[in-house]
Amino acid sequence: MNDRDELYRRLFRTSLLIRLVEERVIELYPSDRIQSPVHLSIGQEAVAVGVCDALRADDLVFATYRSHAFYVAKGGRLDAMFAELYGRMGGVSKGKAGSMHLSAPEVGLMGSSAVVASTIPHAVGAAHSFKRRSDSRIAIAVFGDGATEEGVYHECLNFAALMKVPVLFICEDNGLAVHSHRPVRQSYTLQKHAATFGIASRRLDEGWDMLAVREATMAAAAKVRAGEPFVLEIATSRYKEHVGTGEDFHFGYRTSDDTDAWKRRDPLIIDQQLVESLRPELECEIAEAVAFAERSPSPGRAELLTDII
Amino acid sequence: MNDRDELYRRLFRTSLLIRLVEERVIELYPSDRIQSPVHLSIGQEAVAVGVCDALRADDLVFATYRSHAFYVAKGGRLDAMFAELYGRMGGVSKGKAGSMHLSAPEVGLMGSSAVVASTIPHAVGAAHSFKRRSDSRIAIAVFGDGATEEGVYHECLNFAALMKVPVLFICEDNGLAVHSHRPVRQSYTLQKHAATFGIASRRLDEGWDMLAVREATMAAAAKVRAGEPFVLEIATSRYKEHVGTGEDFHFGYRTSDDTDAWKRRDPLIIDQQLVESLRPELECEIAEAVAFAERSPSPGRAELLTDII
Amino acid sequence: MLSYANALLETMDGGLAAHPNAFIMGQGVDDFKGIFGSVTDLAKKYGSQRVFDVPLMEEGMTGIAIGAALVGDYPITTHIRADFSFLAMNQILNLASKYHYMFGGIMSCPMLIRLVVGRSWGQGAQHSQSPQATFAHYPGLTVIMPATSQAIVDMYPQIINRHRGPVISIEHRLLYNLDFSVSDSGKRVPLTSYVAREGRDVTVVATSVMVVEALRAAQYVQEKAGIEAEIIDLNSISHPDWDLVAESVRKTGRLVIADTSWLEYGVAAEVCRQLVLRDPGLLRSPPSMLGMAPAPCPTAKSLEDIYYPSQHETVDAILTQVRGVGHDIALPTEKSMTEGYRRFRGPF
Amino acid sequence: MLSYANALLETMDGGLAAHPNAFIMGQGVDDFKGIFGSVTDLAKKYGSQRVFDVPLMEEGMTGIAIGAALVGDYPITTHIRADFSFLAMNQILNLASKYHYMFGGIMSCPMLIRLVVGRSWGQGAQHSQSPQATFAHYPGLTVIMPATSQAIVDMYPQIINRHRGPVISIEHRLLYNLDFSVSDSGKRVPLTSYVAREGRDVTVVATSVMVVEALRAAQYVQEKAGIEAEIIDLNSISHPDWDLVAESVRKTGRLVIADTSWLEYGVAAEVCRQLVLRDPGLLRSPPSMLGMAPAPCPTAKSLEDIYYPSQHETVDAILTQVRGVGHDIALPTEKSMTEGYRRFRGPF
Ligand SMILES: Cc1ncc(C[n+]2csc(CCOP(=O)(O)OP(=O)(O)O)c2C)c(N)n1
Ligand SMILES: Cc1ncc(C[n+]2csc(CCOP(=O)(O)OP(=O)(O)O)c2C)c(N)n1
Ligand SMILES: [Mg+2]
Ligand SMILES: [Mg+2]
Repeated sequence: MNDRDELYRRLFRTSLLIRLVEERVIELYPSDRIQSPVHLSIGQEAVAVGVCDALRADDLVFATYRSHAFYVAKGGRLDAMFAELYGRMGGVSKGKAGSMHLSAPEVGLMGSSAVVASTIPHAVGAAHSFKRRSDSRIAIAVFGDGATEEGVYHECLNFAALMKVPVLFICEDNGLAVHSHRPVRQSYTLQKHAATFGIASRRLDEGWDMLAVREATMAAAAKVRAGEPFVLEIATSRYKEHVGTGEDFHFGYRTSDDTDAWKRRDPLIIDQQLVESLRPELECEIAEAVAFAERSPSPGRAELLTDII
Repeated sequence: MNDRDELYRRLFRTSLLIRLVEERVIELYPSDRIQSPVHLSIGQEAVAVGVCDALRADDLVFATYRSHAFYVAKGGRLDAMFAELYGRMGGVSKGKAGSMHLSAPEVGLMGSSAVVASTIPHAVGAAHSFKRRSDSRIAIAVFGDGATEEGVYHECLNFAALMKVPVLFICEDNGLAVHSHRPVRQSYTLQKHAATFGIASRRLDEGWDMLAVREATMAAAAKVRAGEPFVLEIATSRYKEHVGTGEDFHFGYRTSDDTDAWKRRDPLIIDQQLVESLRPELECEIAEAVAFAERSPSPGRAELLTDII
Repeated sequence: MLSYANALLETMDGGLAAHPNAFIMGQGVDDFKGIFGSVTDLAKKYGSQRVFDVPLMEEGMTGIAIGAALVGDYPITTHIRADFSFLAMNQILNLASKYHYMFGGIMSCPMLIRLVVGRSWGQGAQHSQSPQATFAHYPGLTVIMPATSQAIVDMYPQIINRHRGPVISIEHRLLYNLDFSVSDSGKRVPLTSYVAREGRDVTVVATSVMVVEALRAAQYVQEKAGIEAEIIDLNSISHPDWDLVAESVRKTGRLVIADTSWLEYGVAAEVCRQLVLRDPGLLRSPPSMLGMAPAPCPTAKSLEDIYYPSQHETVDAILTQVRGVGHDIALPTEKSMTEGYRRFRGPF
Repeated sequence: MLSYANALLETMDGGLAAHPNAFIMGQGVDDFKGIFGSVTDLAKKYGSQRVFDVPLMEEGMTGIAIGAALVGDYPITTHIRADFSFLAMNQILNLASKYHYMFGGIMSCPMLIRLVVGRSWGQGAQHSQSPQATFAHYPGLTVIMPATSQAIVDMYPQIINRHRGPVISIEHRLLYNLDFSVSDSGKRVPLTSYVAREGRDVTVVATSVMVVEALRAAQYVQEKAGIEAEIIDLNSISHPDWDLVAESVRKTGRLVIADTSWLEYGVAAEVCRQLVLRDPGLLRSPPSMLGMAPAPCPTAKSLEDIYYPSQHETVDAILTQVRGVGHDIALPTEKSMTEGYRRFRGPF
């Protein structure tokens, strides 16, 4: 196996892990063991995997409520994740965070927020600190296409450009904000918009392609590490409903055509052989994580008022 | 006297009126009869005058704390203005508003806010209503260069472009936000930025030239009335300190060179003959307004809790 | 019987029908979920000029609403979680609430801002806040918390038809699916407080979903202990009928306050202030107070259940007020208030 | 003697000197006005990496501060008027206040947000707000209102050195130019309340500039009527020493509350809640309450003067508590509190 194959296999493995994790979430959901809203990344895995693989392990990612994929891709522990989704003491945040607020600071996932666009300035601030401290790390703001409509995005681009902040803006463009399509929400394109601030950018249409995402991110990250912000927009596709575990084509706001076209290129669907060869091992990992979550106790009254200040 | 001369004289007269009004404010200030912060437009008069003269009388302007000039240019009553600055019952708002919040809805000045950028969405909202009601009026958002840094400006441009809102964005670019120069605050230029939203724009460097401002505004307003937002950025120069009635060159953050260059082109300085021919009449108007203010009673306890809801 | 969601839909529909200048804007107002059913299909009925989706732009949207109101339109905006209104705080507190007074009465911003409070099924810290006290602190705003379909049917048309200032209505997500009987009497309750249940033994001042909870608890204590709780639905948070509250407390001498937010600097605090202002002797003993625990809202079910006051605790508070600590009346078996809404699992 | 502005400058300087990771950002922090003298020349001393101007971007700046805090820096941000912090409300309430708890203790945002409250000389509705109650309602925030140079010297180093969460410090513009004696004892008052003056006849619970006002009034009533007012500087709004307040009221039986904001849903309300929670019998009669009139702040001097509680009224409130309505002690001639600060005419 050559390097390229090995790389592909590694990325594929992580992508598949994410998909299987979320499929497990779907299976578990009707049992009410995960009692919280879940925003699945099924269809979007390649973005998280390609991006995180291109980063240094100690670079920091700031994410959104749709954060399972980035959590896993950045190397977060699976057992702590399932326990978190279950709302258990073994969870990353003892169950206080849940699906919308995964984090794994030990591997550089610095929080996820359920308020759209709200972690973008955090990445800018962290990166700005790195620069001030001559720390070679960079920070990555991950957000959806809808997040760019919020005023704070504009403020952040301006600041990052002015101060030459080593921050990488990653837009996961699934074309949707809940049920609203991008053209009814945006009169701009991200690249031209970034250019007005003097920020270099790239759009990658092949967001299903983990290797392409990885390469684009490596190139972008290199520029960022050299001392410039960068906007990388990656097209992707959300197979499931905005929140929850079902499909939503029957509601009429979109048809399955969009996702079907995507699925035809989705390695996790096309490359069934590789899927099947990896599946047993990954399912075993997941089963262990789920078992850990099941065993983990629920937080008790003592936790209610701890860690407030 | 031909049309052009007459037009020039009209614009000049209003500009001079504004300057004399503000110079009167400067004279009065040490007497403590105007007990509130004042943000003078001395040096910037041509913008307000050129813009307002180009509008229809029933078009609506939404302004900022630096609003004396737009108040006068739009046709607000002078006596009600001085009474307002004095905090008297005869004021536009019975003294509750003061210098930072002039308005004159009867002539289309729909409020001024002391929070930077905060009336920009008001203009968009009013214009959007006009469009919905097939009302041929347009709305004008007046703001400083600093205001464009606030996220809400981005939100407003996007919305205005998406919905084809008949709003005219007027940026009074005096190059300063309090004591901060534009380059340390902005990594973008307004025109390129507007273009990313598909919004047409123009920058006018000759902001001292009332006729040029008027023409640029007429052209812009025509486009807006036809159903498109437009950004018109007009360079100008603030002769006085940010707030207050003094000069501030001795503080070192700027030199008088910037304003000196401007003053050499300022019609109100160059055309002393016209100034002197108009002055007596205008000073008489102002004296009457001041006398009105002096006579006007202060609001009493009965006003304290009226008009809250 | 009319569900809370349908009461909203009816009054939104009625508002648009009666007022050509009324319009609704918010994220997703024209989608199939229709803000939890409260505006479903209105975009189809009234067109995209009157009911329209907006980008993510809470501050901008609120300012746009103000601008529309200033030229005579009646804007209705929505936030599917009250927490998102914090992005619009500048326009709400610095502009909308001030415009009428600041301009000496010559400007008005009649408008309705609808906020939905999230609770249960792991909404977590950022989808669960209930900012009534925050808004009610600022003069110029009218802040209401309709607790029933009747409250909506009574208040919304009146607000849209006649109220000249900005109104913040805080609706509770858990109420949306509940059915209430509604009388069509055409009576118009002013935007203030009212007695939701009469009683002589103890006064319960409650807001929003806690009114429903208090009514359940009142029924229980009546059946088990013959205690008659008087329940006051505060309803208006900015302009409650404090005399009504004080009279009730004067009668009963005992008080339970049940609010949907934190107690600290919250509704419970203002209730106490109003009472001691009138007469510190009104209360025979310290009141009981029910609200969110003094922490951000945890996501885990086990914590969420104890984070909010349960039916158990509501009943216990009433019993303790009347019979004292250590009363020996059995508490209801359902521990968590959310048990009463067991089926709530989204849609969000 | 140390002016409030100089106390701020000293502690800002000390914070930067002691902590290589501390930095200050805000609009105009590096200009010649230096946030009313509180950071003057620090940009020169520490360089533009440590003290820097930012564009107009309150929400963005606050988020940037959070990001810096998350990676171990100590950010200090400034707002020359508290009103502008409403543009950053989302980052403050939804993010900063929640991060530690929401992530189960593994994230921390130690940071200091400095807000300056404007008053007098026609600040008007949008430059005069004092949002302590708004912030203190939200768990996770520490909200303080230093009333003297001593409070700053005692608290700021402790906050910057040791406090692990976000702190909102609400400074009052009228205090900036006042001189206070400061003891260099090295004693560290915890972030809570303390007795600013002992007395047996009436308790005055005050915040910020109202502490200074209350001290003036206490002196007056002592001289004119031999009344000894006990004054409690609440100091911490989020974590006051309520037992201290209750003990004082138990001793005096009479209460005046003097706050810088509106009474409704404000500090006065929470004081009342805490007292009735402990014992409704603590108060012999209704307390007197001083705060802003329930309206946006008017600009006209004649209205502004009656909008805020005057020294006249503060004295009257104390006398009325002790001697009853209709006491016949002469009130001070200076009617308006702002007379005491007659020289305040900017700089803004
Ligand atoms: C400030 C804010 N406004 C509204 C919402 C409700 N909301 C949740 S997700 C979402 C859409 C976001 O779209 P996008 O940024 O593209 O992310 P995606 O969900 O597609 O990954 C909205 C409007 C929110 N969470 N926060
Ligand atoms: C939201 C907000 N932030 C900060 C301020 C303080 N402030 C008042 S004027 C000003 C500068 C605004 O500059 P610009 O928009 O260019 O207007 P100019 O004063 O130059 O006319 C600032 C920062 C404010 N009033 N509002
Ligand atoms: Mg999206
Ligand atoms: Mg400017």
